[in-house]
Parts: sequence; C-alpha cells; structure tokens
Amino acid sequence: MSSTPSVSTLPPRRGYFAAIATLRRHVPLSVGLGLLWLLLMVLIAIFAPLIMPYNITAMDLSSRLAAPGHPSHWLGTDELGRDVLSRLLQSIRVSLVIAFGATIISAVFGTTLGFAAAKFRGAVEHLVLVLADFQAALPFLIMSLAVLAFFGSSMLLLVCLMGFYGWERYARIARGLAISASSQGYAAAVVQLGATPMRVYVRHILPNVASTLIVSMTLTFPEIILMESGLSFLGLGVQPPESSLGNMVGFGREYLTTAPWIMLAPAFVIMVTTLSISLAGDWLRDKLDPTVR
Amino acid sequence: MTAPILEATNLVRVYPGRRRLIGKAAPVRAVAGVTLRVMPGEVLGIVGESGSGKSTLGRMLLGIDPADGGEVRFDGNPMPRLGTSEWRALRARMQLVYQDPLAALDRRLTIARQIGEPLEIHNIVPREHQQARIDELMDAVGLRKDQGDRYPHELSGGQRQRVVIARALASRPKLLVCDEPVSALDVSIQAQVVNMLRDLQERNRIAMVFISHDLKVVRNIADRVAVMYLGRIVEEASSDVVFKAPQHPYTKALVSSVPVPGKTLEGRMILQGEPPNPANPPSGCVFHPRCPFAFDLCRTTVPTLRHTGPDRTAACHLVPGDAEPVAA
Amino acid sequence: MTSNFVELRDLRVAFDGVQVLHGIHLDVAPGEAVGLVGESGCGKSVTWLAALGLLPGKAEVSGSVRVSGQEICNAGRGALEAVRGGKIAMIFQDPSSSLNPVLRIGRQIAEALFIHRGLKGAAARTEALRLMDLVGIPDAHRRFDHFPHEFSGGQCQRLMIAMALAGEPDLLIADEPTTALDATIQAQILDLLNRLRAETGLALVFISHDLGAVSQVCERVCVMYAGRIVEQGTVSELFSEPRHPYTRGLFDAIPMLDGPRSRMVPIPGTVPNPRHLPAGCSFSPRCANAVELCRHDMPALHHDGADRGLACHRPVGTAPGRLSQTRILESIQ
Amino acid sequence: MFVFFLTRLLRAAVTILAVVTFAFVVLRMSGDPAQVLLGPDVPQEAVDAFRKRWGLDQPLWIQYFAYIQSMLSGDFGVSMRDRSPAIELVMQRVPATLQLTIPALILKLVIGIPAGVYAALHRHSFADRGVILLAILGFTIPSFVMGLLLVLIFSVTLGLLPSGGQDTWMHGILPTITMSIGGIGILARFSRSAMIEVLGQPYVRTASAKGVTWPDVVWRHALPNASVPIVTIVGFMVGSLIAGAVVVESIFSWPGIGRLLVVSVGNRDLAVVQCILLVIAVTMVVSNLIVDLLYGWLDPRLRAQTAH
Repeated sequence: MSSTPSVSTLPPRRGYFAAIATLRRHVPLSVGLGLLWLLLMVLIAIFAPLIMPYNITAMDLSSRLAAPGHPSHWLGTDELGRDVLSRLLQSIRVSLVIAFGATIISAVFGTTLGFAAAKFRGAVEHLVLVLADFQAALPFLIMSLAVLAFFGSSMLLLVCLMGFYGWERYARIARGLAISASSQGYAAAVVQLGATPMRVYVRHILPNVASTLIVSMTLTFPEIILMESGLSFLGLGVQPPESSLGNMVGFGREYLTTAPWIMLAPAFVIMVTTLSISLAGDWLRDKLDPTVR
Repeated sequence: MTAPILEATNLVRVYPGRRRLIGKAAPVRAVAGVTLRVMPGEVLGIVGESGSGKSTLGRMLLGIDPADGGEVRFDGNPMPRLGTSEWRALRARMQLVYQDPLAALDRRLTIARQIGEPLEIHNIVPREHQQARIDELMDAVGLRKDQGDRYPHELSGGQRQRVVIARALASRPKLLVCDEPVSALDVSIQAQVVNMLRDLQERNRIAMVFISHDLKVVRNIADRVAVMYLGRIVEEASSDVVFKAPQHPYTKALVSSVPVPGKTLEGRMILQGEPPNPANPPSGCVFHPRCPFAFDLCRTTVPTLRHTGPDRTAACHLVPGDAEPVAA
Repeated sequence: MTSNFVELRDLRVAFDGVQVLHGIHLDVAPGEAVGLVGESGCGKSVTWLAALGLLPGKAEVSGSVRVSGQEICNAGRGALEAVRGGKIAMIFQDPSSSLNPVLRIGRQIAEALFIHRGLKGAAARTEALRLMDLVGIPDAHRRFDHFPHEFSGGQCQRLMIAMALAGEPDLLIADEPTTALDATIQAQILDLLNRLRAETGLALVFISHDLGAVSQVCERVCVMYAGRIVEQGTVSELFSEPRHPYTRGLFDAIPMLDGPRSRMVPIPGTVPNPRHLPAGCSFSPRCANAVELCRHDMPALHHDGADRGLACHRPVGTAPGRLSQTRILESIQ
Repeated sequence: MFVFFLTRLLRAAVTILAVVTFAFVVLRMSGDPAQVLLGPDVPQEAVDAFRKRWGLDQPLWIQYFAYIQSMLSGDFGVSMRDRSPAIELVMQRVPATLQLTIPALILKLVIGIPAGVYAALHRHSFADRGVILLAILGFTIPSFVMGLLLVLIFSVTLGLLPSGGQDTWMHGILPTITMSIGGIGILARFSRSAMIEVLGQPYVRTASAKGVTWPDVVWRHALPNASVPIVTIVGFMVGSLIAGAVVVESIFSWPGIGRLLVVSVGNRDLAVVQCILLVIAVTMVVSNLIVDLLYGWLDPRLRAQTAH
C-alpha cells in the first residue's frame, strides 16, 4: 500500500577500480592520505623489530653524528653513533603502544563511570562530578609530572597514568547519551518492553553511543601522543635506553645546531601522525553525525 | 458484570519543583488525584493541553512513573514496584506507544529485530517460530515483509509508528497506552494509523488508553473520554456526548477552539489567559481564573467530580450532579 | 488587476541540486489574507523564506519576486533588508526559539522600532509597550525587561507578532504560527491575527497544515503538494467544492468532532521524496482517479475565474461523493 | 543567584581540598624525601634527625592534618633545598611566567576568535578552508616541536632572535609565539563551530526577517550567543596562565613557575611542588568559577537554572 522511499542504495560492486573510485568520491584527499599514513604507522608499530636495520642501542662510534643520506644509516646517526632510523621505528612502536593502551583504558574507564552516573544518579553522580572537577583543576601534564617524578617512570605506570587522560570526556558523553536515551528515547522504550538493565545497556545504549565514543577516541589519541612525548621530552616519560618519539626530540635538542636531523625526524612523525588522526577524526565525526546528513 | 482491566484510584504524582533563588522548592503536582477505570476491550481517551498531566498519568497507569499517592490495579492486582522482575514480567501484558517513533526505536537495529524484541525478552515464542510471528505482526500493521531488514531512518514517520505499534502488540498485551501516537504525523497519514489502531484494538479486544490533545482524533477512536486540566479530570463521558454536549466550561472551550474547516472564528468561546503554573495552582477550582462563568464559590472551594447523568461525570459547581462525589 | 502587493512568478528553489519548489505563481493583494496549505515538506514555508532571501546560502533560488513592483529575488542585501520587516514581516512556527535568548524582550522590539521608524529611548519604549499591550501581553510594563525564556509559548508568539508589527508592514507572513501551541492558545492567536487585520488593514499570508485554522483567518487558499500549487480558490469555493483529489483527500482525512463515529478516510501512501519525484503528476501514485496520462504528464495550473485555479487532469466531479458532501455541508453550516 | 554562588564556592573548596590531598598522598607515599635529599651514604642518625626536624617521623595522617592546619594559617612549608618559605619561591617566579602567558593569551584572543568567526561567516570559501587547515596544524604540532623549529629557524639559521634566557624583550618573542599557536588553532576552530551553530538558529533568521542589517545580525544577535561556548575555552586558557608554560619555559630556559616545577620535581622538593600544585589548582578553580558566573551573565536561560 504505502510506497517506501529508497534512501540508501548501495553501488553495485564493479571490481577493484570501481571501489577505489567510490572511495575517492567519499573520502577527501587529505583524509585519504592521513589514513594511509596511519596504516603505515600501525604496520611499523607491529613489525618494527623485524624491519629495524640496527639494534637501537648498537653504537657505531666510527660514524657519530652522521648526516642523513649516509650509505648505511639512511637517516643518519646520533651522538653515540646509534642509527636514527632504527631508533625512530622503535620509538613509533613505543609511542603508539602507549597511546593506544592509554586511549583504551581512558575510554573504558570514562564510559563505565558515565554509565554508572546515568544509572544510579545521586551519590555516584556526585562522585564522578568531584573527580571531573579535580581533573579540571589540575592540568594533566602537571599531575603527571608530580606522579612520575615521585614514583619513578615505568612503562606500565606511564600507560596507566595516560589512561586517565580525557576520561571525563567519555564520562560526560556516555552519561549524557544514556540519560537522554533513558528519559524519552529508545532505551526507555526497551525498559518499558520489560528488558533487564543489563540488556538495555549492553544491547542498546552501548552500540548507539559507540560511534560518538570512537570519535572521542580520535580526539584523545593524538592528545595522548602529545602528552607522552611532552613528558618524555622533559625527561620524565619513557626512560633510556628505551626510546619514544618525545624522548628522541628531547635528546636531539642538545644537537640542534650540529645535528638537527636527530630531532627533526621524530618531530615530523609526531606532527604528521597527530595531524592525520585529527583529519580522520573530523571526517569520521561528520560521517557519523546524523544531523549533518 | 465484568471486572475492569485497569483501575486507578486517587493517583497523585508530585515532582520536586525547580528551586527558587531563595526559599524552598515548590513541588509540582503533575497529577492531583485521578480516579479512572478501563474495562477490557474499551478505549478510554484522555484529552488535555500541555501541562495537564495527561502523559504523566499515562506513564503512571503503566507503572513507569511511580505513584506518590493512590494506587493502580491491573487485572485486580496492585502494580509491582518499578524495576522488579514482576514489574518486568507484567510488561508483556501492558504496552506503551510513543509520540515520537524515531526516538523510541533503536536506530542501529533492523525493524524486524525490534519488533521481535519483546518475544526474546519474555520468551513467549520459541526461537524457531519467532520469525513467523514477526511476519504476522508486520502484516497486521501494514508493513511489507521485505521491509523487515530496513532501519528506522529508512522509513517514513507513519511507517515508523507502525513498527512501534507492531512491537507493542508482539506480546499480545491486554492494555495499550498510546501517548499522542499520531500528533507527529501528517494529516493524511494520521488517518491511516488511527484506522489501523482501531482495527487492531477491535480485533484483539485490547483495552486502550488513548492520550491526545487532538479532540477530533480522540472522538474518532475512544469509547469514553476524560478531559484533564492541571492534573485533574474535570469531565468524563462517552465520546458521543462529551463533545456534542460538553458540561464543564473547560470542555466547552476546548470543543469551541477546535478549528473546523469552513467555519470562521465568530461565535467561538475563546478562553482568556494561559493555564496557570502547576507549581502554584489557584485556590478553589483550578480553572476559575480563565472561566467566564466563575463566581465566588469557585474561587474558594474545589469542585469534586460528581455524576451528572448516566455514565457521565463533571467537576464544576455550575453543573448539577449527585450529592456524593465519585471518588473516595 | 494591477495593484498586487506581492507577485511571485515561477519561483524555484533547489537544495544541493534537489529541486523542492517547482515554479510558484502567487499574488497577494493589499489587505488580503491568503492561506498556504499542505503537508510537511510540500514547500509552503520555503516559498516565503526564498522570497525574502532567508534561506541558507546553499539554496539556489530563481524566478521573480516583486514587492510593490520592485524586484527583490536574488537582490542585494540592502534591497532585501529594506523590504524585510518594513514592508513584509514574518513570524515563525516555534516562537520560543525564534526570539533571541540573550536579549531582553523590550530591546528586541525596540530594535525593530529603531530600524524602521527611527524611534529611540523613551519614545521607543512607549511604542514597544503599546505594541505589547496591543498583542495582549498582560502587565507589559513589568515584563518589558524580561527575557524570552520567562514567557510561555503563546506569549512568545504574541511578542513575535508585536515585533513584526513594529515596522508597520503591509504584509505579515505567519509560518505555522499556532502549530506548536495548545488548542485554547491557538484560538487566541488566530483571534488576535483577525483583530489586527481588521484594525490595521494588514495583508496576511497564513502558512499551515491545518485546513481548519486556515479557514478561520483567510479569504483565499492555495493548496500545495510536492513543491507545486495544485489548487487555489476562495475559502468558500475551495471548501464547498474541492476539485483536486489531494484537496479532497485532505478534507476527508480530518475526523469530525460531531456526527457519527465513523472510520477515518486516509489518503493512501506517503508524501514523495523530493529526490525521487514520481513521473507525471506528483500525486498520481496516491490518487484514486489517476489514469495513464497522469503518470507521465504533469498537469499545469489552469485558472478559471479570478481566483480559482487547478492543476489536475482528472479532477473530482463537481458533485462530490455522498460522504464528503454531507461532511462539507455540515462544516459550512 | 546567591544559592548558586554558595554551592559553586563549596564545590570549588572541595576541589582544592582534593588537589591538596592528592598532592600530599602521592608525594608522601612515593618515597622517603630524607633519603633523597641527604643521599644514600649519610649515617642513620643524620637521617633520623632530618626526619624529626621536618616532622617526617609522625604517622601520615598527623602529617596530613599538620600540613592542612599550617596551610590554613598561611604557612606553605619550607623548601628543603634552600630553607626559604616555599610560597615565596613560587611567588617570585609567577611574574616571569605571566610575562609569557599574558601576551600569548592576548595573541590567542585577537587572532583566534576573529579568524574563526570570519571562517564561519564565509563558509566553504577558500579562506574558511585555510583557517580550518591552519587551525588543525596549530594544535596538532606539539609546542616543544614548534619551539625547537622556531629556534632552528630564527636563532640558529637566521640568527635574528635569542634562543633562551630572559634578558630583553626579544627573548620573550619566540616563547610567546610558541605558546600562542596551539591556542590560536583551538580558539579559531571553536569560534567557527560555535558561530556556525548560532547562525543556523531560528532567532538569527528572525533578526534578518525583521530587517536588521547583516552586520548587526552578526554583532548584536549571533556573536553574543556564540560567546557562551567560546567563554568556556577562554576561561580554561585563563586558568592555565600559570600552569600552561611548563614545556615552553623548559625549551627557552625561562625562569618561571614551569621551570621551577620541573627542577623541584627532580629534586623532590616536596613543599615547593605542593605549593605549585596548590597555586595552579587555585587559579584553575577560580577561573572556572568566574566562567560559571559569566555564563549566568551571558545567557539568562542559565541564570534561571543556576539553582541546580
């Protein structure tokens, strides 16, 4: 009886090139390049130990501070004659692992607190509010500095600490969306059908807020990279002999006048990576935001 | 004589009001002592303007909003507490249809899965027969079988409301509360959905509470109509007579304010002023500040709901009625 | 024949290449009240937003809009601003969000008074208070310095009307002014519009989906469907003798308040998506009268008589069906 | 308004107490300051004497209450390193930090907000795209990278500006620019989206419909509404006037609070670190408080809800 307007019509599959053409139409060039770069970074993070030409601590004292383009050290060497390329690859791995782990922790922690605040209200909500106030009162870098300095830096502590970065953003989003869904929306409807709270949160609310949370993760992720590299730059993050992007920049700073490449290579990687994630995140948000469509 | 499926006595719902700058919060009595009953297979219409408490009342009848006073009995038994497993089990027998179907549907699940959700939750139909039941429901509300794997945003407003109704009917409930089910829809679609609701209600002998601000739609679907003003029922009668010969001045004004195509405004009874703030209701009859017929008694004494004729009640000092009020 | 205040000619609007308005011809004479009726998405609001240049930048508008003979379609900012508020004022559906939330209500009205009449200070205040009184805001003195959120929806709509009157316009466009309001408040606002028209000789364009509301304030009605005017005529002509099947369907779909409790009479199907308009007459898929011709040929709007117009190959017979006839007669009485 | 102000003040006090407690617990639990300060080879008697001297031999909660009590009486402890009151050490450094952060804040405001508003008013134009791209670049480049790049270009290569120190106003240029770039990007992006949001609101259409000229629509109707969200970000920036310079001060050897913090953390100078944390928390909390009050002033709708 009633005719249905066909809203989404998927393009027919016409092979690989058609797929690429479709992709080109839907993904702007800058975002595409960003995504490619991120893919490269992920591959490096996974395969770094296999593709590193040298051990990161291997010193080649005969060719210290070699400039990029050196036949056996493409990106040059540092003050101890260590291969910059190898250290860079390892640093990407370390920085990405920390940022990734921390983003996950932060998202899980924040979302859980947000849902708890929405479900129980009252005292739980107040507690979350106090925690968020606390976080707002003490800049994260300052707090991290204090904690790291006095507990000493370890990889585990660093990831856990960074895992507190940005949790309040997830908590706020999760709480807001859960409350709006429960007041008049789909979650209220499902409760009214007789569903248990578990079913409501796991089957309905979580999948619905997931996209928004993922977009937040694209915001948090580069910020955590920046935070970790900032700490490492100040000498309080990743400790030698281990190496991260920030700590490479920090040590390279000493040789700014004589061997700027030590610092420039990791600085470039940080910039392009955070830029790529930001571009991809913006694009993703526009795609997922129903009001834009 | 059959027993009512739903019986509400002296229902009260109080919201903690917005706090003032200085002083205490004024509580808002959204529902201020409502008594009503619905017989099996009967359609009770509730009309009123925004702020009259009709939506809150609907939610209280289903036990979704707890009562701060009075009680709701469903099928002779008191309403279990919100969130208990008995309460959840009872959902299979009473259902709600919302005003905004897009908000009430999970936009990440296909409509077939959503229609089938009550079956899963209440374990009503064995898994292998669920699909058949879903197809049957979709057919009953006028959706094609191939639309089952669509998502809510791919449907029109009318179709979405059909999905919500199908979902509400999945567990074969005995009571359906519809809160403004068609007011978000276009005129031409409204009629489709109302007709469908009426057919389903008659076919399955479902008792229904139909809440709306649209008198014309209520007139069409309800057997009996209750008119609400500021948390109270001011008049109740069969829908055939209540709009034809309204007794309460507010009902008269409501009927008079319905714009009828081809009729001009002249000779209409146009109420002055706006509904008062529920946090600070007027003394006496809450309608008296807007009532063209109000006299001294109205300003001091709250009129009680009395029988004013066979099967009809009104709460007005000007309408002669029984000596005994209706509710306890 | 000459002195139309506003003349729309072949007005077309497209958003992102999707045509939503397909050539609107419409005249408004001075002091006249015209209703624009149709379901959501039919283009009734877009018509006037486009005419006044109030659509967002991505909208492509073409055609001609003449106000007192002066062309303003796609005119410069200055030309449009000279017309807006001063010659043509507009009020909107959702009064509460249509008032600036951070400005005091008195200031918002005084702003319009300054722009169009150069009033300032005490003079502006006096005049603003008079307007607030005129539209029925009780206690205007005390509420002059209140913010919009301190007024109810109905009062916000009254304030919108006061603000619209501040420029002493010749035409007021009311875009679903009562849709968001309660029935008793709706009646008040309609009454107010009628009173103002009687007192000031203001012309009115009343945009609504509610045939009932339109018939209470308008003399002439245009019915729109899918971006086109499909039928027009005086209220009495149109309501006693609707010729277009869609108009008829709209009447039949309205349940009656009195009379027997009968099944409602819906129009089958749904409003078409402007991206995928059916071929031929846009209404043909939902039309019981449609024949092959309707499915590939778009009927043009033919005028017969001064105000009567119809765009249909297969109009409903002049003698309407029994059910509708009784209903319409009932409603005319 | 009064009730709102009181509850907000109470929340601020609770927050500051939480910060103090956090600082105390973390710093005291992490290790023995006596050992750190005196070195590993000092005889036990000396360590004990040091502990007694600083009250470190008492149970933790007594130390905590003693700490809070002395703080309430205006005593923020004494630096273990040079024996001068911690609060004096900290306060001496505040002007140097403000010399960088206030000009940086002004740069952020006068460049960021107009750029964002301009982009919003000219959506989809070339300028709009340019602003977005520069803004994203601005806040994705870490300040230490930006700082070092600027040093590399202006000091090392061109030799125009000094690379570190605080001797002349020339020394302040690079750190100020470094510090402002990220904020400019954030403010530009935020102002742009706030403005776009507001321009789509019905009341802006109303203003146009009543004949308000376009510049007045922007100035009198759109901007005041857009300023509500922008104030949040600006408030946060004002709050971090003292805390926001840690990295930049380290790069340019600028003797401000940030440097002091990094050095004190390295030395485990408890009193100084706690004092800095407290000063930072107080500025943040106070600026948040002011932002909340400003909201009420900017948006009358919130004034009505402030009791909650």
